[in-house]
Amino acid sequence: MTNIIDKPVVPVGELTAKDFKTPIDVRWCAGCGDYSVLAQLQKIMPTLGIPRENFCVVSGIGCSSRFPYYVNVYGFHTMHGRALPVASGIKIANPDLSVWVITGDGDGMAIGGNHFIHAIRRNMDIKIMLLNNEIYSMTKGQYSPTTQQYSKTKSSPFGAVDYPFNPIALALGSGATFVARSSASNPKHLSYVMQRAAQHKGVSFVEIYSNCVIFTDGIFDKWTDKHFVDENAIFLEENKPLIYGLNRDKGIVIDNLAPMQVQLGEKYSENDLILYNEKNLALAQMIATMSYDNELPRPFGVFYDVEKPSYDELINKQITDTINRMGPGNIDDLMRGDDYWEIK
Amino acid sequence: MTNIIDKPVVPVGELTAKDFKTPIDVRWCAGCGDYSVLAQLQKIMPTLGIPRENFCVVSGIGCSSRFPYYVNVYGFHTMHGRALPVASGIKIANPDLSVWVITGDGDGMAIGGNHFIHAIRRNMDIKIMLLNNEIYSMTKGQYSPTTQQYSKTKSSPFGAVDYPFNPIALALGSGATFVARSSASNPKHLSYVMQRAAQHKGVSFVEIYSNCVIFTDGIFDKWTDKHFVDENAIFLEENKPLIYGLNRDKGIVIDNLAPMQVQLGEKYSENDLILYNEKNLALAQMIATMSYDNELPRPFGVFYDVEKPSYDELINKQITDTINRMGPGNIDDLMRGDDYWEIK
Amino acid sequence: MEKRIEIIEEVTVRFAGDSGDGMQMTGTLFAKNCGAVGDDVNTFPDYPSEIRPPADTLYGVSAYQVHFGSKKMNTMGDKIDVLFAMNAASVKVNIPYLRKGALIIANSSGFGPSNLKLAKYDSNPLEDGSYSDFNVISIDIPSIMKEELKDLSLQMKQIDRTKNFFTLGIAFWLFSEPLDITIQWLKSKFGKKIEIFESNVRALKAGYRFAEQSPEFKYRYEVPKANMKPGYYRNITGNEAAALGLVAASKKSGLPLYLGSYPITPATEILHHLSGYKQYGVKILQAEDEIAGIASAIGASFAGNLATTTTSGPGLSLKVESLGLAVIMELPLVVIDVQRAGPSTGMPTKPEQSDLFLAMFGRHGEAPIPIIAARSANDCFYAAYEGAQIALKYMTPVFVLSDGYLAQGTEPWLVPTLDELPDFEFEFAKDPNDYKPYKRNPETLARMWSIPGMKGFEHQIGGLEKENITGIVTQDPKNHQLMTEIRAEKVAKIVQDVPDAIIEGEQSGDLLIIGWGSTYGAIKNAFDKLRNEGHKLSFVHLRWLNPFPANLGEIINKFDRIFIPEGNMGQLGFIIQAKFLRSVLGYHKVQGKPFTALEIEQELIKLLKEGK
Amino acid sequence: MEKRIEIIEEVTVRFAGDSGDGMQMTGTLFAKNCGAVGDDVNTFPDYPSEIRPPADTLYGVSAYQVHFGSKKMNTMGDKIDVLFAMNAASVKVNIPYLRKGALIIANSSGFGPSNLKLAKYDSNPLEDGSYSDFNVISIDIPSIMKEELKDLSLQMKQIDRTKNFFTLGIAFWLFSEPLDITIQWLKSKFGKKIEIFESNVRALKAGYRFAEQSPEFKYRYEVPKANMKPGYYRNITGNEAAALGLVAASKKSGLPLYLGSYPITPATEILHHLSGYKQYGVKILQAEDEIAGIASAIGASFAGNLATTTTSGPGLSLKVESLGLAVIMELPLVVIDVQRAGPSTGMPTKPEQSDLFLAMFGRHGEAPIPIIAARSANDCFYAAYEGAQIALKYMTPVFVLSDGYLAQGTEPWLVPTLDELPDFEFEFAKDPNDYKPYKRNPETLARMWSIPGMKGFEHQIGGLEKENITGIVTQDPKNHQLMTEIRAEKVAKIVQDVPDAIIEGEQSGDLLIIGWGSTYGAIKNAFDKLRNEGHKLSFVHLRWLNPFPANLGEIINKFDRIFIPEGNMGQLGFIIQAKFLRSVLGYHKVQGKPFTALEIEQELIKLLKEGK
Ligand SMILES: Cc1ncc(C[n+]2csc(CCOP(=O)(O)OP(=O)(O)O)c2C)c(N)n1
Ligand SMILES: Cc1ncc(C[n+]2csc(CCOP(=O)(O)OP(=O)(O)O)c2C)c(N)n1
Ligand code: SF4
Ligand code: SF4
Ligand SMILES: [Mg+2]
Ligand SMILES: [Mg+2]
Repeated sequence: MTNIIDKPVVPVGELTAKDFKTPIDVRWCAGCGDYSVLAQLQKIMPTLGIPRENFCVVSGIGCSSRFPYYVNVYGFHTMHGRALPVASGIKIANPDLSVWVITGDGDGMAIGGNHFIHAIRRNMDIKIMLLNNEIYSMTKGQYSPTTQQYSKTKSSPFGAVDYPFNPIALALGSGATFVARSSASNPKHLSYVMQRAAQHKGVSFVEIYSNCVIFTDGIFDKWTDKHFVDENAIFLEENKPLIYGLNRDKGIVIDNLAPMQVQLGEKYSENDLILYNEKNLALAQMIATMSYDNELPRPFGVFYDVEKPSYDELINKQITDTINRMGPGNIDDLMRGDDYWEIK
Repeated sequence: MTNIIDKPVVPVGELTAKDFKTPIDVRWCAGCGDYSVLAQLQKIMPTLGIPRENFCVVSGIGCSSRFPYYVNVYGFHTMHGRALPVASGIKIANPDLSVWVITGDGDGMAIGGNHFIHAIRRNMDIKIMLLNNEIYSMTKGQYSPTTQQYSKTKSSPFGAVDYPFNPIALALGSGATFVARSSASNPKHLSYVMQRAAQHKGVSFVEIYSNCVIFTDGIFDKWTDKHFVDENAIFLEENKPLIYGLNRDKGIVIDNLAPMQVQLGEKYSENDLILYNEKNLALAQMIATMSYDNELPRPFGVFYDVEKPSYDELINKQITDTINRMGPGNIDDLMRGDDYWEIK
Repeated sequence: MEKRIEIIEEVTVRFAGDSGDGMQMTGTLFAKNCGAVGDDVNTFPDYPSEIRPPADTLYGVSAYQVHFGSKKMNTMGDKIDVLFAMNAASVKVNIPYLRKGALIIANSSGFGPSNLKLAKYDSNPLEDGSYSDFNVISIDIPSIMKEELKDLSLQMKQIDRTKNFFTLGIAFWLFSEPLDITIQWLKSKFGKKIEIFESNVRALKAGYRFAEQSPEFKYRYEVPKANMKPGYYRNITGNEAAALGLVAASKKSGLPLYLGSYPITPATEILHHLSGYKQYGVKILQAEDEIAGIASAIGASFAGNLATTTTSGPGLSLKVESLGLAVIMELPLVVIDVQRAGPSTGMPTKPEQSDLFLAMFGRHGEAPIPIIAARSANDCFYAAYEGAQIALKYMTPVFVLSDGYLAQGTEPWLVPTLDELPDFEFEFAKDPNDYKPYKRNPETLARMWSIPGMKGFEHQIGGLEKENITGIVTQDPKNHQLMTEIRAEKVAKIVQDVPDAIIEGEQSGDLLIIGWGSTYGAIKNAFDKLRNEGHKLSFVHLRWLNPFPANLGEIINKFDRIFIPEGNMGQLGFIIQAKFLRSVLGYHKVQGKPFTALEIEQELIKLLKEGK
Repeated sequence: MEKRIEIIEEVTVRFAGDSGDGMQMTGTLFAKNCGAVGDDVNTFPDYPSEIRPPADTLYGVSAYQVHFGSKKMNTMGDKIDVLFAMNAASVKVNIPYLRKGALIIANSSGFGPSNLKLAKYDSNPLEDGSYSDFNVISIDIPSIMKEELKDLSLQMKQIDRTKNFFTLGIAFWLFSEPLDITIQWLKSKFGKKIEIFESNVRALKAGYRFAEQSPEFKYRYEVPKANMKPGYYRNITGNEAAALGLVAASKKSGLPLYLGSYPITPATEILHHLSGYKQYGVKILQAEDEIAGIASAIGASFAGNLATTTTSGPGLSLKVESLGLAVIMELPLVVIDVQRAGPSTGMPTKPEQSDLFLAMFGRHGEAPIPIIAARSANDCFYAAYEGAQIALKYMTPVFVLSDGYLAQGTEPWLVPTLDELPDFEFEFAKDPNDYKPYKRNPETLARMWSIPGMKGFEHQIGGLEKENITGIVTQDPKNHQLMTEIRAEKVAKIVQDVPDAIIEGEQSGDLLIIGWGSTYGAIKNAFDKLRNEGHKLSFVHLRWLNPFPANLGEIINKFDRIFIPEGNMGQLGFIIQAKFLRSVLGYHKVQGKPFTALEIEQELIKLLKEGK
């Protein structure tokens, strides 16, 4: 397709994280989890072999959605909930761009929920980083669609009766091709997951636990704090058994089509454990339910990763194919149409 | 909670389907699948032990959404995509009502997608009948979010590149408590499924294949026509093996966490087949993938049915509990607040 | 038998039948023929809102009206002169629109007992004198065709299907038109389906022959050629014209065309047409809703495409928030609104002009957007094209207003070539060192545009208020005032690209008619008629509604009375009153139908009688 | 040492410090004290838009302004007379708003090297003469408190936290106010946390004592009591008042209150407050977005609740389509819009009055909606209540406009009892045989209301145009015209419930000021001042913007010039021009700040000088 921008052939290897910082002061609260996500993105970007001017960071509205102001690439801070359609337009308009959407649990799952499921359904080649703090922070603390039931927040002084989404399950149910979870408080893991997301061609969805020190401080500690992480979290790795515990003495088996926790030792050995398979949808779905309504450890890592052509690719290919087959259209012919006549 | 309507104590047993018909001419095309759904609803309603005036049928916009005009209960034909929030307001306002939402694949899954996932997440006690014809019929034939990829429609003369939703999977991913599929061309099964939906307390989602004779005539034949149904469809029944085929000689086993079709006889017998379990989420999710991107038969019936309190119930209970605990509020005290003073 | 030939200046013909009778195609072919023989033509399809209503019912009637003649037609015609009717229902529903003495050519096979019952006739109106106000010629078309086609061994159903070409044959005879263009068309369309081709050609000829031979046809008409400018013509609907206007703009500007849209009556055909233009590089996202449609277009605009979104009332209501973003981002965007009767779902297939307020005022905060309104089907092409020019030149969203009448009606269009179309004025930033996202062109106040992929121009902007020039987020009080004023001034400056309004008729005096959008045709015809009769009258038609042409105030002040007929409750009138402090006489039709020239004429006569 | 006592009529005090310094609480307590001793008080909080910005930065300053005195205050005060400042940054950002000669009471411990650096001061302004335009008293509060609290063995951080009560003690001394109300409050709040209670009480007293003893405090002030009507009072923000207005309406009407809402600044507190009112049966859906919020409210209204939705600009933009549904359904609905600076995300925490156009005109199709605008924080209660009355009486959605200034500012409210509030007029249908959903009350044109659960009243209606009386879907042209006219007439008829506008000042003459919404206070103060100085002026403040009071046209025609200051680019002015064909002089402030009385005064003086 015609693209008014010539593809640049600049080497990008010399850039570093610093080149991806803007001179603007970052205005999140001290200790906010979002800082960590920002740092990781700035570190990853120069390593991807993509010229800086080909990056586009798009966000909605929320604390997390202030993100684009801090990344020195093309940045677009759009409307509450609408980052994904805006990003879709950008990506379709110019498929050469690497388009990142930064969103929150409110922005992405409440008002933006429809765009979320549809961008995923279309396998739009966009990297979605959902900074989940289980609260609407920007508006000072109302419960969100990921807030745990009965939480007391500014808008639920008696406890919220809403059941939360499980974002991983929702993404899988929408037809996702790449789904992962990480945490701002585990920068190494976060960096790994974000790189995997970047490498995936098609829609990548990463749920990132990002602690809000003001409104939901500590809610993720159970799974992310160094004192608990080993016992309460489990890290998914391709082709590795689902093993966890401070002493790596616990594991997950699939029993009666549901994940079950087992103690390694007498009855079970590592060989009984399920080997993780990033291409098995049912497995991903089962693992996604872990620690929601049950006492299992919470999974982190890549749940699912399969390839299929992305919307932007297909739509642009349909155009190119048609032009290759039928030639570029002659606009004068099109305007005149088939059913014209001449007056002399 | 205060409710301005006294609960009626009328016996409703004498009413019949006829009492649920309005005098308005039904204006769907001759042969439209929607007629069958209408007939089943009109038949079921008088059997549910609910006074007629306590039914509310709510719809969005589309051919299918004309539904409320034909059912002689309280009917509300709202906006495109917004039937669910309107219905939610109705149900929260008056939890005694039996609220039915009739929607289409466009109304419910395109513009109404966000309300769909959120009504399901909240387990709002609403019966959602999604009349899927894989097209926007009312606007004369554009592809919808359930249209199969590469279909040629008015808005995709070169074939639609969008991947379709699997509505069952989406509902399960959103946290559904009742999910089923039936077809307008199988009235008996449809009636059964709709009754099950009516009995479920909480959100009930039923995907109903409804043939559009004008724009997508025959698309469901492969699974619903009497010549193919036995070979290509499989009917889920609680605690029964997943068996199908004209000679009931085929079945489904779970192999490597994926459904697999087997021939009964030498290698496999009925005992090897999985017994359906409406309470197993993972099983429901796996079965939901059948005949999407694979050669398995398409499942019909109740995929999933579990109980948990509904939003309308919880929110009204929170009010009642508070009043029981703290007494009904005194509005004069509330207005004056704690920090008042008196000027004499 | 020798037939009398009458020369007539114009005539309104309506083809009506059941939804399955092919009346839309018949009308379309007839209209094309009229155009091709050199007349001006204006048409309007009128079909049921149900997709396929039960056969032969009153609400199942489908019709196509053709108004043609030797001068500019402007409207679809007020009253029907000749009605071709395939069944009883199709006469019944059209009676209110028939001129007294009109000719009804009725297919008598459509007046059987069941047809009559469904049409709610107690006895056969062809026989009981019900139609005595009209001239009726009743013909049993299927029996004639059965005879004609007996060698082809067709089923009765297939024979029945040829009714419409038989009818067309009669019509061509009646208006002394040739058959060859239609035969040619049948060949290109059905050439390979020999049976269909053959039976329809025979039907066409049989109809022609029948009329020639039947003693019931005493007159035939000749419509002299209209004075059409030489060139290539085609009949075109407003929606197709709009689609072509956008593609032409894309080619001329060199920017790929992007459409983010969601189907909605009566705008959907724009999406349909553009979906077919893959060869022209048109990129489309049929979005999940109207919000995603426009939001994605804003994204595409940010990324440098010529971005557009198309919709009708309910969809426009959903785009309101995004329009505000486009305004504060100062990004080019063409928004086509094909108006229909509201409020809410209203009457979805019926036209109205009641979205003007929404286009003008429908944003939170101060967010002015320019508005151009097409005045005819053809003008939808030019309005869309011009909308794109202004959007790019001024870096702003632009409204193009059409309505259900223009969208579906047709008129002959003197097809331009791309070369003849005006050039685009806009540019991308060139020097990274000189670049600031809100640095402006002093003439247009357009901000500098750079797009992702351009090295050295990386910037971060969004929906928060930003500092002029740098684009950096700020809540500085004076800056917000400044930016608000700049955004308003920028839209006001577009006046330099808006042609002065032209007064038709008296250049000053008593009564000035102001029209906008699709009222053009009806006003123009009424106006011409009354002027020809010697009345003193003046007429200004507005295409640009925001900003108004620079000379509008001056013009208004030359007249004692201002009269604005519009398809709403007086929206333009309100705006004119506010801007020019002049009392406006309104004539407000909200009936889901366009004005007829007759209605305007009668209202004008009343006003002229009343005097000031 | 004997201190001089000065009697003053009014004073503006501002408490400013870092976000963590508790200035909001300090200001609130001070304001309450002022009210409780019999003064009128008007306050405004002013905090950063970041949740917790870095300490001691310029953009991290949080402040609370209190304007109090012995007459009606009306505004938050134009210029600051006394500034209590906890750190360097909090003086710096407030300097532009200080009256010349203002008293600054500065906590010197907030002027250390790092404070100065973050505040971008090169040297210490307390020492280098930077503040020579002002009277500065600088106090090292933490050292004093360290001494005071040494027996409690607190950490320095805890000691530092008592600064604000020390400051409050000074303030009470300075304005000759008692301490007991605040001590009482501390007891009820921290009675059980003995350490906090004790340290804060001591701080309060220490501050008081310090001022009394320090020679630097030469004056103290006495503000005579205002002439307040007897009764119970409280300070209340506009948002809390609106929430209470809705609950009161629910109780008085007997209909359960339903809120469908989505959080958005600055409207969210209405949702917060209502979420706490479970004892009052308030049902809430915190919806997934604004569309679901209003759509669910329409559902709740259909089902017979008193339905409401609350939002601000961007949210209102999203509700546009649903508003059209509410109009055509003719269902009661209260829509509260707390306006903020737009367009788009704009400046979310800053007030503006720029949604009037959207409220008035923002629907596709013809869909008029009544609009009432609150003029003060208290009035938000009455506007919400009145909105509910009209919604139910006329079966219509109603807009209640507030803005970020009213929403967050406070003033003392003479709390009414439910008994004193006016009754509701509406009823449900009674006789099923007589029932038709669009049968109307001839006086109000309200349609008959029946709700699910009522036996015998089952009906099916929706967003399509429907026949008058029966409510059956129809596309009949005349009926659509009729229904469109009825919907307009119904809104027009509300005028019978709108009190006549009252002219303050001259009853006719030269210059009429028209205000609406939150401009009331600033206009009123400027107006009173100039009138007292002998100028001839007149003032009408509009609460009802649609319909206007019946006598507004008549009033306008009594004056030569009309002047409308508004927090937008002239939206009310535009509407007044259109309706009354009178040229309007505007004064348009869009700076994210309310008008000051001074600004209005200066503009008025200019106008008075210019003459007609
Ligand atoms: C249309 C609209 N509705 C509501 C808002 C108010 N709003 C801004 S951010 C936000 C919630 C953000 O929550 P989340 O996405 O979780 O971000 P966080 O602040 O928690 O990072 C809301 C409700 C808005 N700006 N626009
Ligand atoms: C806001 C809005 N957008 C678009 C439309 C146009 N519209 C009406 S029905 C419909 C699609 C309906 O599709 P579906 O729900 O599948 O119903 P079906 O007609 O196929 O039964 C659309 C796009 C509308 N009425 N309102
Ligand atoms: S309020 Fe919470 S989410 Fe927002 S910046 Fe502060 S810590 Fe981060
Ligand atoms: S168009 Fe299709 S969906 Fe609509 S009524 Fe006809 S058959 Fe049914
Ligand atoms: Mg959040
Ligand atoms: Mg459909």
